[in-house]
Amino acid sequence: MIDKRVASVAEALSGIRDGSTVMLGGFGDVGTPIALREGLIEQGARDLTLVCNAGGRDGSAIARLLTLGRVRKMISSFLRPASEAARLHVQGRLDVEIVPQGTLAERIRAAGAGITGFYTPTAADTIVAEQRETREIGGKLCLLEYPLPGDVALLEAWQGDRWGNLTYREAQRNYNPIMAMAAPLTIAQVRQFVELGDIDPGHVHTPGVFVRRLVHVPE
Amino acid sequence: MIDKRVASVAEALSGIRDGSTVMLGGFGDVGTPIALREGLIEQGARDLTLVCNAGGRDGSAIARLLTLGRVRKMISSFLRPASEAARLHVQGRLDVEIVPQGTLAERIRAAGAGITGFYTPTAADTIVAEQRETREIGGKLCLLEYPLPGDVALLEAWQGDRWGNLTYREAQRNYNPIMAMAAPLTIAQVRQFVELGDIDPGHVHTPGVFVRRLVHVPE
Amino acid sequence: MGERQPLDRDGMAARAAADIPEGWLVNLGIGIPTAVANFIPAEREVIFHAENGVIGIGPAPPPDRVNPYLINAGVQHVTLRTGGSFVHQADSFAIARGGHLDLCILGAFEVSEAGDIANWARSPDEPVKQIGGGMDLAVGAKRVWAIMEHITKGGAPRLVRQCSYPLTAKAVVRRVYTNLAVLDVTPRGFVVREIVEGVSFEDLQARTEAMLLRD
Amino acid sequence: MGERQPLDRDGMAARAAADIPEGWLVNLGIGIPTAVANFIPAEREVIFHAENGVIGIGPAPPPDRVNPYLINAGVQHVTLRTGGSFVHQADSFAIARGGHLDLCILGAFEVSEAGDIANWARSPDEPVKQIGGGMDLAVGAKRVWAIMEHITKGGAPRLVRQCSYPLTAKAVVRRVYTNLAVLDVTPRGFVVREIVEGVSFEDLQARTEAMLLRD
Repeated sequence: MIDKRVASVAEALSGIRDGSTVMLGGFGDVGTPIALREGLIEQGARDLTLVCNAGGRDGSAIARLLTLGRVRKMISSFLRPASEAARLHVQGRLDVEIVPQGTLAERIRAAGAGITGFYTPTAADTIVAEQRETREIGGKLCLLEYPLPGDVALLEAWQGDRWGNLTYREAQRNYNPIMAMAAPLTIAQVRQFVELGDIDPGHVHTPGVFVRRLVHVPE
Repeated sequence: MIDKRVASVAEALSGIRDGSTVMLGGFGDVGTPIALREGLIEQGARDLTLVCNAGGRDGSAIARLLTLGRVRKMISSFLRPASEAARLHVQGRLDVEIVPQGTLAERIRAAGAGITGFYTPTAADTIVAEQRETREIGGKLCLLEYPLPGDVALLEAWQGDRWGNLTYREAQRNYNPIMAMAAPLTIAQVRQFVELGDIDPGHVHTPGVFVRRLVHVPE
Repeated sequence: MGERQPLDRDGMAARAAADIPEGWLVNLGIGIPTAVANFIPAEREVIFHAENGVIGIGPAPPPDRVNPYLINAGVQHVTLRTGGSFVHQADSFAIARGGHLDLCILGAFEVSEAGDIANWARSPDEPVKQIGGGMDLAVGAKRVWAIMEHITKGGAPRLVRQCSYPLTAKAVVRRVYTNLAVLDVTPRGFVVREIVEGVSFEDLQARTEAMLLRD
Repeated sequence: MGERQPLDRDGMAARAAADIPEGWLVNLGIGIPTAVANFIPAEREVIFHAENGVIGIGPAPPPDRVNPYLINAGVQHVTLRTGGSFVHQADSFAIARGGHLDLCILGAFEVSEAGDIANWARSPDEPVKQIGGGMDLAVGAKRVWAIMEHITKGGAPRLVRQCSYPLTAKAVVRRVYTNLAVLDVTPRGFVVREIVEGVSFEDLQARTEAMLLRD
């Protein structure tokens, strides 16, 4: 019997290795795997590359991982100037790659979809494109972008069943469905464990085939 | 008040011009906009390019459009050798572009997503790639593919509301959600008209913003 | 009526809102653009999109009716209109990049007479970059409008021949709403469509680096 | 037991089915591969994927319980297992191309000792092409197995040094199930893992163009 449910956050995070690229779902505080991010502090992996929409507010688990020196690089669509990430970056202690938000989402999606590169007009006319390969397609200057895969993806979802099928509430989806597909070790914290079959097959947002482990974290 | 519902198939199809690229949803008979395809015969547009998964069985509306000389080109993942499309192609009376099925889906998706080109390992080592641009990425030979947009997309869905929000039943989804995004004039035949709000916001499969017209075609 | 000019932030938002017809799919940038939604009458169905995958954003909820799972791209609590829906981040930017937005309204530091927009950094050397989703929205929307003060607090013009700040996108802005005027970006440059009462064309030109054209 | 060899189509399907562990996500090509699902015991949870966006395909329904909206990629009516779900065509091929399939089993005309597979055309000049989804599946799955008769009806070998038919993909096949043997594709070439009773290694080599290696 397939059963991807595990009993604890620690078990869910076991085996994450130093040097991993860890994707963190969520936008603002919505769809953000708070318990898994906290657990990552305890889990101990270092030399991490974090992929997440934004740089992490002070007091957040991301900021604490940064302060603890556990993060080598952040890949995000923006950093708040008054954040730990920005301070460490300015001090030369953190590598930062800022990617336009839609390109960030598309690079994650490409990694999950086996697309090995794509062209986008986004940022092609800007300093983001400096020293990089561009190409005119249909009269538009386009920038070549590469997929962004993770080793691990940490998600938050609403419901989950033992096959790993997930649903999200409202804006909770954001990066979670595409990160689920972009890493071989996808771990979801869910608000509710439900029986297999409780989620209507037509309403599954992330098919369980993309998920390796689920842990129950009630509200 | 936004209301994309129209009263008849003829009204739904009005304004489709000669020379249009028309995308046809469906896989087998599932999710196939039978009434809209039939209506296209009556509607009269000619010199069409059809984009659809497969070549169309004898007796189908596609085969009849072909026989009537209304189709200039077909873009599909395969043609049955014993089909009208194959016969016309062998006679040199129909242009045919055969695209690997996943690449076909991805090209349609790229058109809807504003991606102006992508690389895929699919078919890169095959005769499909002859005389075409390839590139080695991460040690894999990859083929450059371009988006495939339509002028018109004809879909079948299960439920639809006045904003154009759609749901699909079971395998009815197939090409319909991606074609909905790939053409400026997307027309859906739906099995049920429902009130705005009857579809749970979390269960909408194709947001109405991709749909221009809906027509009710009961089972 | 001197007291009505120049427009305040709400005045600029209301002026832009008046030009949005029913049925449009619209993305509003953070800052003044977000306020545009407050000036669309409830009976005019305009569909607001947010980068985090919300389609059909309604007004802010009363404090006691907040849904913690429902925010906009500015991380503010919002409501969903009847008929709204949700998509994931890649589909949300497929909407933006794929030409599905009828309109995107962005704040700006500068707009050039060619429609270039600079709205994310004041220097290419800023160590901490805050790009966000503006570049995707600017290249992808069917039309881009900018809302901004006509001049900076220091008195420098923002409607310029060439942007001096790092670009967000080239040749995308179609219209600019400022506290003093409404201007269209045309192949000939900025055409003044409207000036607030009490300001003359010459006054406006004096506060604008680019050459202005009369309607 | 001469009557048990060579294997018939169901025998080949059953032999392959025996090697599929619980929990794998598997795509089955049309023809013999489709029959593999019939030989997975119901209690072993193997998740079958079809190109048209079905995840978790179950057995064929009885004729009076057909759901007309539920077919597989071979356009046959199927059922959905509890826990199954649906995705659209681009997401379905994201599963295939993106390395999410633990296994894809394809029929084949020829498999080369380097793992090349030819399964869609007998000549590059065929006027009507039937590519379908095989090329995407072959390059994307974590492992590809081929099921085919060991030789053609005319007696020609199908396990070859180099494919003579147009390729579906290069260097992707990991294992071949024929009516006579199970063979792994290794860096040294075909290694024979199993031969049906009554057939010797030499007999098998005589029906194989490529050089065979003993296990």
